[in-house]
Amino acid sequence: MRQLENKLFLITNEEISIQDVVNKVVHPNAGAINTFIGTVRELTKGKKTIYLKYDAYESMAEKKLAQIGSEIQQRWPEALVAITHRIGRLDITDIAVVIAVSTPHRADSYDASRYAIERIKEIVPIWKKEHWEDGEKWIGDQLEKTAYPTGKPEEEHLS
Amino acid sequence: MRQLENKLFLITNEEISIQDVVNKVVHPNAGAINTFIGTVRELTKGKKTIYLKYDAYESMAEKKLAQIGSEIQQRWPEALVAITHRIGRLDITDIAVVIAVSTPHRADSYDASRYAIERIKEIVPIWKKEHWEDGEKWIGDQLEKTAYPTGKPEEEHLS
Amino acid sequence: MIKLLFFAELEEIVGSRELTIEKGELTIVELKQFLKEQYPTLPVDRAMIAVNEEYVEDTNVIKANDVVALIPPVSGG
Amino acid sequence: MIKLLFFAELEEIVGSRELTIEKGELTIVELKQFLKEQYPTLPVDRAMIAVNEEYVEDTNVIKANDVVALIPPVSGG
Repeated sequence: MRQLENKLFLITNEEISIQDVVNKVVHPNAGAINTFIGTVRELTKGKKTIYLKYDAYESMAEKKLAQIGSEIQQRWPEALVAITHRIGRLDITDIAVVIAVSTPHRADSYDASRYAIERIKEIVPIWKKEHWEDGEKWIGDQLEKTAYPTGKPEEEHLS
Repeated sequence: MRQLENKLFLITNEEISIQDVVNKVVHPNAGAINTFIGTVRELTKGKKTIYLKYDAYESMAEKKLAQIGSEIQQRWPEALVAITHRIGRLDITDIAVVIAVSTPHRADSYDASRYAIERIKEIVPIWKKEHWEDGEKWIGDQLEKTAYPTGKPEEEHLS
Repeated sequence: MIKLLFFAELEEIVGSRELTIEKGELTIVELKQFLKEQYPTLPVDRAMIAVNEEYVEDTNVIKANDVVALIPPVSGG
Repeated sequence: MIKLLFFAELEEIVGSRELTIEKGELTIVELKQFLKEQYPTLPVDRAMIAVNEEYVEDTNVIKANDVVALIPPVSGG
Protein backbone atom coordinates (compact mmCIF):
# COMPACT_ATOMS: atom_id res chain seq x y z
CA MET A 1 0.00 0.00 0.00
CA ARG A 2 2.69 2.46 1.02
CA GLN A 3 4.27 2.23 -2.40
CA LEU A 4 1.02 2.99 -4.19
CA GLU A 5 0.27 5.97 -1.99
CA ASN A 6 3.65 7.47 -2.81
CA LYS A 7 2.90 7.63 -6.53
CA LEU A 8 2.58 11.19 -7.76
CA PHE A 9 -0.10 10.18 -10.26
CA LEU A 10 -2.50 7.67 -8.86
CA ILE A 11 -5.85 6.02 -9.59
CA THR A 12 -7.29 4.51 -6.43
CA ASN A 13 -10.36 2.77 -5.09
CA GLU A 14 -9.79 4.24 -1.64
CA GLU A 15 -10.87 7.49 -0.07
CA ILE A 16 -8.42 10.27 -0.95
CA SER A 17 -6.57 12.09 1.81
CA ILE A 18 -6.01 15.72 0.78
CA GLN A 19 -3.06 15.93 3.15
CA ASP A 20 -1.36 12.92 1.54
CA VAL A 21 -1.56 14.48 -1.93
CA VAL A 22 -0.35 17.85 -0.66
CA ASN A 23 2.58 16.21 1.16
CA LYS A 24 3.90 14.98 -2.17
CA VAL A 25 4.50 18.53 -3.42
CA VAL A 26 5.73 20.21 -0.22
CA HIS A 27 9.20 21.62 -0.87
CA PRO A 28 11.50 24.24 0.71
CA ASN A 29 11.35 26.30 -2.50
CA ALA A 30 7.55 26.24 -2.59
CA GLY A 31 5.78 29.23 -1.13
CA ALA A 32 2.43 28.36 -2.62
CA ILE A 33 0.43 25.18 -2.98
CA ASN A 34 -2.82 25.23 -4.88
CA THR A 35 -5.14 22.27 -4.63
CA PHE A 36 -8.21 21.49 -6.61
CA ILE A 37 -10.64 19.09 -5.01
CA GLY A 38 -13.45 17.74 -7.15
CA THR A 39 -16.42 16.62 -5.06
CA VAL A 40 -19.66 14.88 -6.00
CA ARG A 41 -22.37 17.49 -6.41
CA GLU A 42 -25.98 16.62 -5.74
CA LEU A 43 -27.60 18.72 -8.46
CA THR A 44 -26.52 18.83 -12.10
CA LYS A 45 -28.77 20.85 -14.38
CA GLY A 46 -31.62 20.49 -11.88
CA LYS A 47 -31.33 16.71 -11.73
CA LYS A 48 -30.64 15.04 -8.37
CA THR A 49 -27.73 12.62 -8.26
CA ILE A 50 -27.97 9.74 -5.76
CA TYR A 51 -24.42 8.55 -6.29
CA LEU A 52 -21.75 8.31 -8.99
CA LYS A 53 -19.64 5.48 -10.23
CA TYR A 54 -16.28 6.24 -11.74
CA ASP A 55 -14.45 3.80 -13.95
CA ALA A 56 -11.04 4.17 -15.58
CA TYR A 57 -8.56 2.58 -17.94
CA GLU A 58 -6.32 2.60 -14.92
CA SER A 59 -2.84 2.04 -16.33
CA MET A 60 -3.36 4.52 -19.15
CA ALA A 61 -5.07 7.02 -16.84
CA GLU A 62 -2.01 7.10 -14.58
CA LYS A 63 0.20 7.60 -17.64
CA LYS A 64 -1.96 10.48 -18.84
CA LEU A 65 -1.93 12.08 -15.40
CA ALA A 66 1.86 11.84 -15.48
CA GLN A 67 1.83 13.41 -18.94
CA ILE A 68 -0.14 16.34 -17.54
CA GLY A 69 2.53 16.62 -14.85
CA SER A 70 5.19 16.80 -17.56
CA GLU A 71 3.26 19.38 -19.54
CA ILE A 72 3.02 21.51 -16.40
CA GLN A 73 6.72 21.23 -15.70
CA GLN A 74 7.46 22.36 -19.24
CA ARG A 75 5.32 25.46 -18.78
CA TRP A 76 6.15 26.10 -15.10
CA PRO A 77 9.59 24.51 -14.58
CA GLU A 78 9.61 24.99 -10.81
CA ALA A 79 6.19 23.39 -10.28
CA LEU A 80 5.73 20.10 -8.44
CA VAL A 81 2.52 18.23 -9.24
CA ALA A 82 0.61 15.33 -7.68
CA ILE A 83 -2.80 14.07 -8.75
CA THR A 84 -4.96 11.30 -7.27
CA HIS A 85 -8.27 10.28 -8.83
CA ARG A 86 -10.66 7.93 -7.11
CA ILE A 87 -12.79 5.35 -8.92
CA GLY A 88 -15.68 3.15 -7.80
CA ARG A 89 -18.84 4.30 -6.07
CA LEU A 90 -18.85 7.85 -4.68
CA ASP A 91 -21.61 9.48 -2.69
CA ILE A 92 -22.59 13.15 -2.56
CA THR A 93 -19.70 15.32 -1.21
CA ASP A 94 -17.16 12.51 -1.63
CA ILE A 95 -13.85 13.54 -3.16
CA ALA A 96 -13.29 12.29 -6.73
CA VAL A 97 -10.00 14.02 -7.49
CA VAL A 98 -7.29 15.96 -5.70
CA ILE A 99 -4.73 18.00 -7.64
CA ALA A 100 -1.87 19.61 -5.73
CA VAL A 101 0.62 21.97 -7.37
CA SER A 102 3.41 23.74 -5.54
CA THR A 103 5.38 26.65 -6.99
CA PRO A 104 7.65 29.32 -5.53
CA HIS A 105 5.04 32.05 -6.14
CA ARG A 106 1.27 31.92 -5.92
CA ALA A 107 0.13 33.00 -9.39
CA ASP A 108 1.79 29.99 -11.02
CA SER A 109 0.23 27.57 -8.54
CA TYR A 110 -3.25 28.73 -9.55
CA ASP A 111 -2.54 28.66 -13.27
CA ALA A 112 -0.87 25.25 -13.24
CA SER A 113 -3.59 23.71 -11.07
CA ARG A 114 -6.26 25.04 -13.42
CA TYR A 115 -4.34 23.69 -16.38
CA ALA A 116 -4.29 20.25 -14.73
CA ILE A 117 -8.04 19.96 -14.20
CA GLU A 118 -8.82 21.15 -17.74
CA ARG A 119 -6.41 18.60 -19.19
CA ILE A 120 -7.84 15.82 -17.01
CA LYS A 121 -11.21 16.52 -18.57
CA GLU A 122 -9.66 16.31 -22.04
CA ILE A 123 -7.28 13.37 -22.08
CA VAL A 124 -7.46 11.12 -19.00
CA PRO A 125 -9.49 7.94 -19.61
CA ILE A 126 -11.85 8.15 -16.64
CA TRP A 127 -15.63 8.04 -16.90
CA LYS A 128 -18.43 8.73 -14.51
CA LYS A 129 -21.89 7.25 -14.47
CA GLU A 130 -24.55 9.30 -12.76
CA HIS A 131 -27.19 7.40 -10.85
CA TRP A 132 -30.50 9.17 -10.34
CA GLU A 133 -33.71 8.00 -8.72
CA ASP A 134 -35.16 7.22 -12.14
CA GLY A 135 -32.17 6.01 -14.08
CA GLU A 136 -28.47 6.12 -14.77
CA LYS A 137 -26.20 7.33 -17.54
CA TRP A 138 -22.56 7.38 -18.50
CA ILE A 139 -21.49 10.98 -18.64
CA GLY A 140 -19.30 11.77 -21.58
CA ASP A 141 -22.10 10.54 -23.80
CA GLN A 142 -23.30 14.13 -23.78
CA LEU A 143 -24.55 15.98 -26.82
CA GLU A 144 -22.34 18.98 -26.15
CA LYS A 145 -19.23 16.82 -26.32
CA THR A 146 -17.47 16.87 -29.63
CA ALA A 147 -16.50 13.77 -31.50
CA TYR A 148 -12.84 13.07 -32.13
CA PRO A 149 -12.72 12.50 -35.89
CA THR A 150 -8.94 12.20 -35.91
CA GLY A 151 -9.07 9.72 -33.04
CA LYS A 152 -6.80 11.99 -31.02
CA PRO A 153 -7.61 14.94 -28.76
CA GLU A 154 -5.73 18.10 -29.59
CA GLU A 155 -4.09 20.16 -26.90
CA GLU A 156 -6.29 23.15 -26.42
CA HIS A 157 -5.99 26.46 -24.67
CA LEU A 158 -8.03 26.82 -21.53
CA SER A 159 -11.35 28.44 -22.17
CA MET B 1 -10.87 24.41 21.46
CA ARG B 2 -13.57 22.81 19.36
CA GLN B 3 -15.46 26.08 19.18
CA LEU B 4 -12.43 27.97 17.88
CA GLU B 5 -11.69 25.36 15.25
CA ASN B 6 -15.20 25.69 13.90
CA LYS B 7 -14.78 29.36 13.09
CA LEU B 8 -14.79 29.99 9.34
CA PHE B 9 -12.24 32.81 9.73
CA LEU B 10 -9.58 31.99 12.24
CA ILE B 11 -6.21 33.20 13.50
CA THR B 12 -4.45 30.42 15.39
CA ASN B 13 -1.17 29.60 17.09
CA GLU B 14 -1.58 25.93 16.24
CA GLU B 15 -0.57 23.92 13.20
CA ILE B 16 -3.26 24.16 10.52
CA SER B 17 -5.03 21.03 9.31
CA ILE B 18 -5.89 21.41 5.63
CA GLN B 19 -8.66 18.86 6.02
CA ASP B 20 -10.28 20.83 8.84
CA VAL B 21 -10.42 23.98 6.74
CA VAL B 22 -11.75 22.11 3.71
CA ASN B 23 -14.42 20.40 5.82
CA LYS B 24 -15.93 23.80 6.61
CA VAL B 25 -16.83 24.39 2.94
CA VAL B 26 -17.92 20.90 1.90
CA HIS B 27 -21.52 21.08 0.67
CA PRO B 28 -23.87 18.96 -1.48
CA ASN B 29 -24.09 21.78 -4.03
CA ALA B 30 -20.31 22.13 -4.27
CA GLY B 31 -18.62 20.31 -7.12
CA ALA B 32 -15.32 22.13 -6.76
CA ILE B 33 -13.16 23.13 -3.83
CA ASN B 34 -10.08 25.21 -4.45
CA THR B 35 -7.58 25.60 -1.66
CA PHE B 36 -4.61 27.88 -1.44
CA ILE B 37 -1.92 26.87 1.01
CA GLY B 38 0.80 29.35 1.80
CA THR B 39 3.98 27.68 3.00
CA VAL B 40 7.24 29.08 4.33
CA ARG B 41 9.75 29.24 1.49
CA GLU B 42 13.44 28.96 2.19
CA LEU B 43 14.72 31.39 -0.44
CA THR B 44 13.39 34.89 -1.04
CA LYS B 45 15.35 36.95 -3.55
CA GLY B 46 18.35 34.71 -3.00
CA LYS B 47 18.33 35.18 0.76
CA LYS B 48 17.98 32.11 2.99
CA THR B 49 15.26 32.22 5.61
CA ILE B 50 15.85 30.24 8.83
CA TYR B 51 12.35 30.74 10.18
CA LEU B 52 9.52 33.26 10.17
CA LYS B 53 7.50 34.82 12.92
CA TYR B 54 3.97 35.94 12.17
CA ASP B 55 2.14 38.41 14.35
CA ALA B 56 -1.40 39.74 13.99
CA TYR B 57 -3.94 42.14 15.37
CA GLU B 58 -5.96 39.03 16.01
CA SER B 59 -9.48 40.28 16.59
CA MET B 60 -9.34 42.68 13.66
CA ALA B 61 -7.63 40.11 11.43
CA GLU B 62 -10.50 37.68 11.94
CA LYS B 63 -12.97 40.45 11.12
CA LYS B 64 -11.09 41.31 7.94
CA LEU B 65 -10.94 37.66 6.90
CA ALA B 66 -14.71 37.53 7.42
CA GLN B 67 -15.04 40.68 5.31
CA ILE B 68 -13.17 38.94 2.51
CA GLY B 69 -15.63 36.08 2.86
CA SER B 70 -18.51 38.55 2.46
CA GLU B 71 -16.88 40.19 -0.54
CA ILE B 72 -16.55 36.77 -2.17
CA GLN B 73 -20.17 35.89 -1.51
CA GLN B 74 -21.24 39.15 -3.12
CA ARG B 75 -19.26 38.32 -6.25
CA TRP B 76 -19.85 34.56 -6.23
CA PRO B 77 -23.13 34.07 -4.34
CA GLU B 78 -22.89 30.28 -4.20
CA ALA B 79 -19.35 30.24 -2.81
CA LEU B 80 -18.54 28.99 0.69
CA VAL B 81 -15.29 30.30 2.17
CA ALA B 82 -13.08 29.37 5.13
CA ILE B 83 -9.68 30.83 5.95
CA THR B 84 -7.25 29.98 8.74
CA HIS B 85 -4.01 31.89 9.25
CA ARG B 86 -1.35 30.76 11.67
CA ILE B 87 0.79 33.11 13.76
CA GLY B 88 3.88 32.56 15.88
CA ARG B 89 7.09 30.87 14.79
CA LEU B 90 6.98 28.93 11.52
CA ASP B 91 9.77 26.86 10.03
CA ILE B 92 10.52 26.18 6.38
CA THR B 93 7.62 24.32 4.66
CA ASP B 94 5.23 25.04 7.56
CA ILE B 95 1.77 26.15 6.52
CA ALA B 96 1.02 29.82 7.22
CA VAL B 97 -2.42 30.08 5.65
CA VAL B 98 -5.10 27.83 4.23
CA ILE B 99 -7.92 29.22 2.11
CA ALA B 100 -10.74 26.90 1.04
CA VAL B 101 -13.48 27.97 -1.36
CA SER B 102 -16.24 25.70 -2.61
CA THR B 103 -18.49 26.52 -5.55
CA PRO B 104 -20.82 24.50 -7.77
CA HIS B 105 -18.44 24.83 -10.75
CA ARG B 106 -14.67 24.89 -10.87
CA ALA B 107 -13.85 28.19 -12.57
CA ASP B 108 -15.44 30.18 -9.75
CA SER B 109 -13.55 28.24 -7.08
CA TYR B 110 -10.24 29.26 -8.65
CA ASP B 111 -11.23 32.90 -9.12
CA ALA B 112 -12.66 33.30 -5.63
CA SER B 113 -9.67 31.59 -3.99
CA ARG B 114 -7.29 33.87 -5.86
CA TYR B 115 -9.35 36.88 -4.86
CA ALA B 116 -9.06 35.82 -1.20
CA ILE B 117 -5.26 35.58 -1.13
CA GLU B 118 -4.84 38.91 -2.91
CA ARG B 119 -7.19 40.62 -0.46
CA ILE B 120 -5.42 39.02 2.51
CA LYS B 121 -2.24 40.67 1.32
CA GLU B 122 -4.03 44.01 1.10
CA ILE B 123 -6.22 44.37 4.17
CA VAL B 124 -5.66 41.72 6.86
CA PRO B 125 -3.48 42.96 9.75
CA ILE B 126 -0.92 40.17 9.84
CA TRP B 127 2.82 40.68 9.62
CA LYS B 128 5.74 38.40 9.11
CA LYS B 129 9.29 38.82 10.34
CA GLU B 130 11.94 36.99 8.40
CA HIS B 131 14.85 35.58 10.37
CA TRP B 132 18.07 34.99 8.45
CA GLU B 133 21.45 33.81 9.63
CA ASP B 134 22.67 37.40 9.74
CA GLY B 135 19.62 39.30 10.85
CA GLU B 136 15.88 39.73 10.89
CA LYS B 137 13.34 42.11 9.43
CA TRP B 138 9.64 42.82 9.52
CA ILE B 139 8.34 42.31 6.02
CA GLY B 140 5.89 44.95 4.94
CA ASP B 141 8.62 47.46 5.59
CA GLN B 142 9.57 46.90 1.98
CA LEU B 143 10.46 49.64 -0.45
CA GLU B 144 8.10 48.36 -3.08
CA LYS B 145 5.17 48.73 -0.75
CA THR B 146 3.18 51.89 -1.20
CA ALA B 147 2.26 54.17 1.65
CA TYR B 148 -1.40 54.69 2.48
CA PRO B 149 -1.74 58.49 2.48
CA THR B 150 -5.50 58.29 3.01
CA GLY B 151 -5.00 55.89 5.89
CA LYS B 152 -7.24 53.36 4.13
CA PRO B 153 -6.45 50.73 1.55
CA GLU B 154 -8.59 50.87 -1.56
CA GLU B 155 -10.14 47.79 -3.04
CA GLU B 156 -8.08 46.98 -6.07
CA HIS B 157 -8.44 44.72 -9.04
CA LEU B 158 -6.20 41.70 -9.02
CA SER B 159 -3.02 42.31 -10.88
CA MET C 1 -4.12 -11.32 -32.60
CA ILE C 2 -5.16 -7.95 -31.29
CA LYS C 3 -6.61 -7.19 -27.88
CA LEU C 4 -9.49 -4.69 -27.82
CA LEU C 5 -10.65 -2.79 -24.73
CA PHE C 6 -14.03 -1.12 -24.31
CA PHE C 7 -15.00 1.28 -21.54
CA ALA C 8 -18.07 2.96 -20.10
CA GLU C 9 -21.06 2.85 -22.44
CA LEU C 10 -18.98 1.05 -25.06
CA GLU C 11 -18.34 -1.78 -22.62
CA GLU C 12 -22.07 -2.03 -21.95
CA ILE C 13 -22.92 -2.16 -25.66
CA VAL C 14 -20.26 -4.76 -26.47
CA GLY C 15 -21.08 -6.67 -23.29
CA SER C 16 -17.44 -7.10 -22.38
CA ARG C 17 -14.48 -4.94 -21.42
CA GLU C 18 -11.99 -7.06 -23.34
CA LEU C 19 -12.12 -8.86 -26.67
CA THR C 20 -9.46 -10.57 -28.73
CA ILE C 21 -9.71 -10.54 -32.51
CA GLU C 22 -7.76 -12.68 -34.93
CA LYS C 23 -6.32 -9.98 -37.16
CA GLY C 24 -2.86 -9.12 -38.33
CA GLU C 25 -1.86 -5.59 -39.27
CA LEU C 26 -4.69 -3.18 -39.92
CA THR C 27 -5.19 0.55 -39.77
CA ILE C 28 -7.38 2.32 -37.25
CA VAL C 29 -9.77 3.13 -40.09
CA GLU C 30 -10.02 -0.55 -40.97
CA LEU C 31 -10.53 -1.51 -37.33
CA LYS C 32 -13.32 1.05 -36.98
CA GLN C 33 -15.00 -0.32 -40.09
CA PHE C 34 -14.78 -3.84 -38.67
CA LEU C 35 -16.28 -2.73 -35.33
CA LYS C 36 -19.14 -0.89 -37.04
CA GLU C 37 -20.04 -4.06 -38.87
CA GLN C 38 -19.83 -6.21 -35.74
CA TYR C 39 -21.60 -3.72 -33.43
CA PRO C 40 -23.85 -1.46 -35.47
CA THR C 41 -24.97 0.47 -32.37
CA LEU C 42 -21.43 1.14 -31.15
CA PRO C 43 -20.62 4.91 -31.41
CA VAL C 44 -17.19 4.19 -32.88
CA ASP C 45 -16.67 7.62 -34.41
CA ARG C 46 -17.19 9.35 -31.12
CA ALA C 47 -14.39 7.36 -29.49
CA MET C 48 -10.72 8.17 -29.33
CA ILE C 49 -8.37 5.30 -30.04
CA ALA C 50 -5.40 4.37 -27.88
CA VAL C 51 -2.83 1.81 -28.94
CA ASN C 52 -0.70 0.50 -26.10
CA GLU C 53 -2.00 3.32 -23.88
CA GLU C 54 -1.20 6.19 -26.24
CA TYR C 55 -3.70 8.07 -28.37
CA VAL C 56 -3.16 7.54 -32.09
CA GLU C 57 -4.33 8.97 -35.39
CA ASP C 58 -6.71 7.14 -37.71
CA THR C 59 -3.88 6.47 -40.11
CA ASN C 60 -1.86 4.50 -37.57
CA VAL C 61 -1.29 0.84 -38.18
CA ILE C 62 -2.13 -1.71 -35.51
CA LYS C 63 0.25 -4.64 -35.25
CA ALA C 64 -0.12 -8.11 -33.79
CA ASN C 65 -0.24 -8.16 -29.98
CA ASP C 66 -1.11 -4.48 -29.73
CA VAL C 67 -3.67 -3.48 -27.11
CA VAL C 68 -6.24 -1.19 -28.70
CA ALA C 69 -8.64 0.76 -26.48
CA LEU C 70 -11.76 2.62 -27.58
CA ILE C 71 -11.97 5.67 -25.35
CA PRO C 72 -15.37 7.37 -25.30
CA PRO C 73 -15.44 11.06 -24.34
CA VAL C 74 -13.92 11.20 -20.84
CA SER C 75 -15.69 12.60 -17.79
CA GLY C 76 -13.21 12.43 -14.92
CA GLY C 77 -12.39 15.24 -12.55
CA MET D 1 -8.64 58.54 27.09
CA ILE D 2 -7.70 56.77 23.88
CA LYS D 3 -6.04 53.39 23.57
CA LEU D 4 -3.32 53.11 20.90
CA LEU D 5 -2.06 49.85 19.42
CA PHE D 6 1.23 49.36 17.60
CA PHE D 7 2.25 46.30 15.58
CA ALA D 8 5.32 44.82 13.94
CA GLU D 9 8.13 47.35 13.47
CA LEU D 10 5.96 50.09 14.99
CA GLU D 11 5.67 48.08 18.19
CA GLU D 12 9.44 47.71 18.28
CA ILE D 13 10.03 51.44 17.75
CA VAL D 14 7.49 52.50 20.38
CA GLY D 15 8.67 49.75 22.71
CA SER D 16 5.15 48.66 23.53
CA ARG D 17 2.13 47.18 21.78
CA GLU D 18 -0.35 49.26 23.75
CA LEU D 19 -0.36 52.85 24.99
CA THR D 20 -3.07 54.98 26.55
CA ILE D 21 -3.11 58.71 25.90
CA GLU D 22 -5.10 61.32 27.78
CA LYS D 23 -6.87 62.98 24.88
CA GLY D 24 -10.48 63.73 24.10
CA GLU D 25 -11.74 64.03 20.55
CA LEU D 26 -9.15 64.47 17.86
CA THR D 27 -8.83 63.74 14.16
CA ILE D 28 -6.57 61.11 12.66
CA VAL D 29 -4.46 63.93 11.23
CA GLU D 30 -4.04 65.38 14.70
CA LEU D 31 -3.20 62.00 16.17
CA LYS D 32 -0.56 61.43 13.52
CA GLN D 33 0.97 64.81 14.24
CA PHE D 34 1.06 63.98 17.95
CA LEU D 35 2.74 60.62 17.28
CA LYS D 36 5.35 62.17 14.99
CA GLU D 37 6.31 64.56 17.75
CA GLN D 38 6.46 61.84 20.38
CA TYR D 39 8.25 59.27 18.18
CA PRO D 40 10.20 61.05 15.45
CA THR D 41 11.42 57.75 13.95
CA LEU D 42 7.94 56.20 13.73
CA PRO D 43 6.88 55.81 10.05
CA VAL D 44 3.40 57.14 10.78
CA ASP D 45 2.55 58.07 7.20
CA ARG D 46 3.20 54.57 5.97
CA ALA D 47 0.67 53.12 8.40
CA MET D 48 -3.02 52.58 7.89
CA ILE D 49 -5.23 53.58 10.78
CA ALA D 50 -7.97 51.42 12.25
CA VAL D 51 -10.45 52.71 14.82
CA ASN D 52 -12.28 49.99 16.72
CA GLU D 53 -11.01 47.44 14.19
CA GLU D 54 -12.16 49.23 11.05
CA TYR D 55 -9.93 51.18 8.67
CA VAL D 56 -10.71 54.90 8.65
CA GLU D 57 -9.90 57.98 6.62
CA ASP D 58 -7.59 60.71 7.87
CA THR D 59 -10.53 63.04 8.36
CA ASN D 60 -12.23 60.71 10.85
CA VAL D 61 -12.63 61.87 14.43
CA ILE D 62 -11.43 59.71 17.30
CA LYS D 63 -13.59 59.79 20.39
CA ALA D 64 -12.92 58.92 24.01
CA ASN D 65 -12.50 55.18 24.66
CA ASP D 66 -11.82 54.41 21.01
CA VAL D 67 -9.14 51.85 20.25
CA VAL D 68 -6.84 53.17 17.55
CA ALA D 69 -4.41 50.85 15.79
CA LEU D 70 -1.50 51.83 13.57
CA ILE D 71 -1.32 49.17 10.88
CA PRO D 72 1.96 49.06 8.98
CA PRO D 73 1.86 47.51 5.49
CA VAL D 74 0.61 43.96 6.03
CA SER D 75 2.51 40.83 5.01
CA GLY D 76 0.29 37.88 5.80
CA GLY D 77 -0.49 35.02 3.47
